[in-house]
Amino acid sequence: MMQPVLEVRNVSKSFPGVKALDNVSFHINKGEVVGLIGENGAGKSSLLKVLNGIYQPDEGKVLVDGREIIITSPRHAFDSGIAMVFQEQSILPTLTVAENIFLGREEEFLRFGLISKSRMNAAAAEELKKVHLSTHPAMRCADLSFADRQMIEIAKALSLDSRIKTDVTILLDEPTSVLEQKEIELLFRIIGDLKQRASIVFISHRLEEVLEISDRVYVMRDGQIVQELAAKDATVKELHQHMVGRQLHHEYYREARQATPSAKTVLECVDLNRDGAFSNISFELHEGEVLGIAGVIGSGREDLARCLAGHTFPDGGNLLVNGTAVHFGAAYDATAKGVGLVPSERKVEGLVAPFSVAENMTLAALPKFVSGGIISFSAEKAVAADWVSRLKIKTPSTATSAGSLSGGNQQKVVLAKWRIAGVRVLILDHPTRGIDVGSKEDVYELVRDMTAEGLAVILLGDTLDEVIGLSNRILVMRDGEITARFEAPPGGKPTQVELVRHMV
Amino acid sequence: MTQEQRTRLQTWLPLIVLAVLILIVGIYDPRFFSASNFLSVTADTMTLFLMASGVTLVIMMGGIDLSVQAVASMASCILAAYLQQLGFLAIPLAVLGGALAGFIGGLASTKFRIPSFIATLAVSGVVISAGNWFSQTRSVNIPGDLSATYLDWAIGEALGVPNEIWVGAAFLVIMSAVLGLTPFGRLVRGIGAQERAVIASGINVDRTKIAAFTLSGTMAGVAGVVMAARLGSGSPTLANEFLLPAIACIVVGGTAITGGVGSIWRTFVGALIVQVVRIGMTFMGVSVFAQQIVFGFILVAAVAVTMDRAKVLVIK
Amino acid sequence: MKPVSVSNGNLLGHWRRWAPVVVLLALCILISLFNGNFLTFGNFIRLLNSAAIPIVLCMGATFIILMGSIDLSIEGVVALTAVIVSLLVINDISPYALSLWAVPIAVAVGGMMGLLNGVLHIKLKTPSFMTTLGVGFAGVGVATTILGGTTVRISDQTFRFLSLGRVLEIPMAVWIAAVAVAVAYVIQERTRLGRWLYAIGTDEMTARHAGIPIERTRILIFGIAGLFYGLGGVLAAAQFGQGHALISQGRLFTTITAVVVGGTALSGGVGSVINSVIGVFIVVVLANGLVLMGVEPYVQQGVQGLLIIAAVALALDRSRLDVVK
Amino acid sequence: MASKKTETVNVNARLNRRTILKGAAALGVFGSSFPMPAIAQETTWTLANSMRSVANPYHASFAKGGADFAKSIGATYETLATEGNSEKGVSDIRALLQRTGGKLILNVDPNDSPDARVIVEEVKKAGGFVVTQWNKPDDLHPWDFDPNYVAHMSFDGVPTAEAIANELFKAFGGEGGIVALGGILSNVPAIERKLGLDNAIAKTNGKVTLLDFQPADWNEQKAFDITQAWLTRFGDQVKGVFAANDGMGMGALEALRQNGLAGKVPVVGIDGIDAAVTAIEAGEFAGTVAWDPIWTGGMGLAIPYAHATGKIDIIKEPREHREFYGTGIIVSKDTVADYKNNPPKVDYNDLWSKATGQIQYRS
Repeated sequence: MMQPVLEVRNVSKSFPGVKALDNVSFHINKGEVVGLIGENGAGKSSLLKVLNGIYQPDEGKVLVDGREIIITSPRHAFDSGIAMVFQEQSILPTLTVAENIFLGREEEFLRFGLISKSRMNAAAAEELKKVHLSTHPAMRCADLSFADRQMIEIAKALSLDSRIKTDVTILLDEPTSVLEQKEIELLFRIIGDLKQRASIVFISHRLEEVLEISDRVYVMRDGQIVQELAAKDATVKELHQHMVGRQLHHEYYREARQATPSAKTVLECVDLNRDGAFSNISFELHEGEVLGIAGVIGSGREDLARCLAGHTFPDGGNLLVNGTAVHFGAAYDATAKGVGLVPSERKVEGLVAPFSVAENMTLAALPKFVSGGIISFSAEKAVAADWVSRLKIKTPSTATSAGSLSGGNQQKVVLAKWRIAGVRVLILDHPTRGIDVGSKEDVYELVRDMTAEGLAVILLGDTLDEVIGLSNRILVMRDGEITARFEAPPGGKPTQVELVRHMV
Repeated sequence: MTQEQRTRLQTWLPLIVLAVLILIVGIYDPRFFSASNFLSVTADTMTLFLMASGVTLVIMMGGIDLSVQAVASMASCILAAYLQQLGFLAIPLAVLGGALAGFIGGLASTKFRIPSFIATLAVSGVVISAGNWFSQTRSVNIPGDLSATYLDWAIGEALGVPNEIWVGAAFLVIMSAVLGLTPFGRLVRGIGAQERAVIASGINVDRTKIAAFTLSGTMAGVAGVVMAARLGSGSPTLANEFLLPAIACIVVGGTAITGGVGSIWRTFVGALIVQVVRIGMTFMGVSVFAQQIVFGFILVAAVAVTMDRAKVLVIK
Repeated sequence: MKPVSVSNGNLLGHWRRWAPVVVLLALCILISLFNGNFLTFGNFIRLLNSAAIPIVLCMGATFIILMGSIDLSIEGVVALTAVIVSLLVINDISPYALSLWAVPIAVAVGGMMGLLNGVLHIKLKTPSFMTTLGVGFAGVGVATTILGGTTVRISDQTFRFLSLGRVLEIPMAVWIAAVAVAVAYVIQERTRLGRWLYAIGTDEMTARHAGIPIERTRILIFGIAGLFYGLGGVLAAAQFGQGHALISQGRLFTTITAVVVGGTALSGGVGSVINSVIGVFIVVVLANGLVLMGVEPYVQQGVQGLLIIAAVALALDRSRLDVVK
Repeated sequence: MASKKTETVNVNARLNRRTILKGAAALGVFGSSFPMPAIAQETTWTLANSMRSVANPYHASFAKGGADFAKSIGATYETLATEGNSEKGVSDIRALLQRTGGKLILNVDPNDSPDARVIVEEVKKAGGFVVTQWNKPDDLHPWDFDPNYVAHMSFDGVPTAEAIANELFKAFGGEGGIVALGGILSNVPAIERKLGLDNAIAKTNGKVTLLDFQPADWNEQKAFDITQAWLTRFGDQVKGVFAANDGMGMGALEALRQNGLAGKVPVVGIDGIDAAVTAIEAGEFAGTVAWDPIWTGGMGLAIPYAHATGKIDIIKEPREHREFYGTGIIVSKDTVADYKNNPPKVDYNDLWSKATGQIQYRS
């Protein structure tokens, strides 16, 4: 068979207590798209870090075009033809598009030690064409949308193949998790053209996407590659089983447990609008209801969510909680009225990483644990322990720093925080972004638990599927306005196609 | 060495550094080891510690308070100016003045969203003017009988230990409790570690910040009162050249200037380290010309040892 | 002036990026209302004269602050270089008479001090705040030791020309400051170091992944800053015709204030040397104005403080800094 | 008189602390089992000068004077610098007293007048001898701390400033406006010198007017900027510049030079630093006052040493030998040559040669 572009042979990597990679072998051929899936903690990111030169393997070797190389740094990986598109965005808002694309590689534009901006911008424009992005290279990335930055990230990786001799391998780590349908389709088109020039490793939690785009799929579990299969004759269910290593005991979105909301309205918007974000938004949210909001980036649904939680302020219209008009001047006003937000940027807004699990859980309800001005640590510990068991949070103890937990467990801590705070309305902004299938199911389970207890949930799903599966009702937004409303009772769910029609 | 052992050692490092420094000086000149000397060295450290203890909170939030020196001076002026008429009341009044100054600094920094570095620097200008006003730009003498009546709690003596030390110890306990046991203290840590997450959790962060600055001003006020008591007078320049040493104490103690990690006792030890280095140089007869140089490099070396890098990702 | 602040394109943002200039103009108008002499050519020259040294110092400080670090060694480095340069030109203590050749030497010494800052900061992994504080102490200490506390007087007129000389009516020091600004601007905009320090100031981890040599860059930037302080020391010596350890007293906080008033964020990544030039003029004009307006001496510091708060509140572009420390 | 009573109160308070410390000191005995380094063997007196900072010319010479005297009698000598931090100054002195076991002769220029009382009390407690200079509270007197508080020497800022101000007036013809740079507002010398200036101006009954007074905090740089602003505000109304010390004077002079006015607009300062003297020769300074810090630095040790070694009994000395003014030498255009040719000499045996009367307290 042909020479693999990139090959990993019997690589192992251990850390105190864990074996992150256990004798992993893996290869990718020229022009091939290989999917790499696995739950968080399965070893995907460790493998990427090895390929990216952040980790050095304890055993085994990495070969590029059949030659063994020791990758010393992300930069070295890049120069050896391995480009990585990070899950955490590596685009710097303070620099221009061009400067970001060529960050650390300015030498080719140096003239007498000075950077020629004109040449740099020209070269950047070339790269932007490849991702069908029309933004001006001299623009500051701070002024760009999240999705555009993601595209620039990819352009940065692509800039490699016009610059080095060896074949290029591009590692895409969760590239779609922040993209909306439209951009995803674009991305897939790009990957299509890329196949002539490069090989791609595609990492995602969205199994259907993986199957759609990949030729082969590797499944990782517990630091090992447990399965290698051809995409064309594999199914999502199959992949899923290999990942979690068990049968799906019951159906994914727990539609069976979908509660019928009570008539009681807990939150109501009347002609709510915020200049440049959304306008005349009106809806009612009932006790025990999951209200899904679908829409592409820029549809204004994120702005709406943050506005409802008091992070930003409406310019007009009314917001009513339990029938009384409220004006949220800040997040703490919303919390006081029983409205909480599970933010999409978990690491930044969701958690205080150095804080312990317990400290994070009680953060929004601290006064409840204070007697005589002093925090009652015993009470705090007890409550935290209770929620750790209720939400099946995998943590050594309630004193462990939350930052050290896996994404899924971190998200559960955030949810526990709001449950302890006793909110009645919880807004979930991409609650399952970047967390593994196992934890996703747990989160869905939790959503059902909450509604069963009468909480109302507003859901900005990570995928359309999710929105459809979980919601009682669905609002579709486009350009800051509500373009459609769907009832989504169990059995009578609208299809993706129906929604997309109103989204774009 | 396991992670736990390393972290456990990490917490003791400031004390170890202090012990080593004391040993070095003491072995060079045994008279340093006399109990009376330890007592006076510690007593001399307390004003510095009192001032630094408040700033510690602000630094743990990731901010900084550059107004404490001016605030302490102003407090000394208020005390000296009103002790005659008001008696004991002059003490809370002086401390209150400090609190107010801190409050204004916090207000400016949060409401106008000005970096605390500049906000407090600017406020100290205002405070200096205030100090000049209270003292009529003179240094105001505190008559001995008044100081004996009203300020003995600060400069007198109990159980063979100078009262400065009792005062310092009391505030060491109080401030540690505030930081370690109260919701306020936890929020201070939280803001230093990840402010946005604290905001998103529905906490009134501005209120917490202002409270921290106010507390910092209050402690500067207390330091100013004790200083005035010790020197028997108040003056608008009384606490000059205290600011940088105070911040040095905090950092030498191992509290991260970037916020999030730290504690009051670390500042206490840091203050002792700074003092022992200074006094040690006098004991070892280091030339006055060399002292600044030695002092500078020992500070850097001490921080290099005591700083808890495990919890600080990027060192700026 | 090149707009520096990254604004989100809305009107406020656009206004913000020019705010420092607006504040400066407003201040000038205010003062000239009190005292017409403010708007005379003579005073213009005097303002430039007072601004020259702070501007040179700010060029260095801005780079450090853009990296998200801080530099408290300014006074120490300026004192040391001022003393050294005064001893190398014709003076009343040492036999040397290198005249202008002394300048590169002194500037180089400044660079060395800067490198020392950087190396200690990076190799010992100590916060720049503490490292530079220590090196600053040491700098003043060495300066004091060299002179044994006395003052060295400069009788070298060629050297004094650096401050006293006039070209086209403009003092030499101002021309030198202008060149310093030009150099700093080119470094910031057109060299890799310049771009990299923005990257580091914005997100060091990402910069590291992009293959930027973080350690080397940080050390070099501290070194470059040191060069500017060294030049500042030279100008100070030339201005006062003497060198002594206290020549730089009070330079530190005025410099940093100017940088921040100009709109550069202490958190790093946002700002520019051009902002700092504006910042210096705001501070200098303010000090000059308080005397011109005859503000009561002992409230001056207070008024200055309040006006600084006002200036920063208006000038600082916080459109992107969601949390202000 | 009230202050007496208060002192006794304080002294008692100190006494009881002291006795207890004595008890505690017993613990310190184990120290003696350590090998004692040479300098630790204090058989004779250790001499020390304490001042703000060795980085300024005045105090540098002050320290030199101390060193010279110590050399002349072959004693160990130390210089202490407060670096402007009162607490540091006091605790350094404590440390030195501790180290020398009280056998310390101290000549101190306190950082701020309040410090003097604490320092004196500490020295008395330890049984050393101290002379203070310049700064002390008015109600603190050597004779209240016999014999340890040997003397306080100062220079009367008021007549000095008045005299030098008159030199300035002379230089520009005695008619017109002047500007004045003051020291840190609350410093005693700054206050006295301002007072002296005001007196001088008053005596010209209207001929000389004070256009503006600004405190430049003894800082050359501030003086420079303020003077520049004055030139804008008053232009050629400025006939002369009065600076409360030479450092600020030099700043002002350079500002004038920048505007081509050096030598045209006379400047006066106080302290008599070399730079000022040279400026006088160059006709740019109208005058300064030389304190002869070598003398104060040495004599502040010589007097207590004489007492400690039994040459004199300070308690028997008259009050004008306990609290006295030194002599400042007015250096002006006419006297500068003479001043340079025969610089002031110091005779450590003639202790009060330059004392000019007992200190007077105003207000």
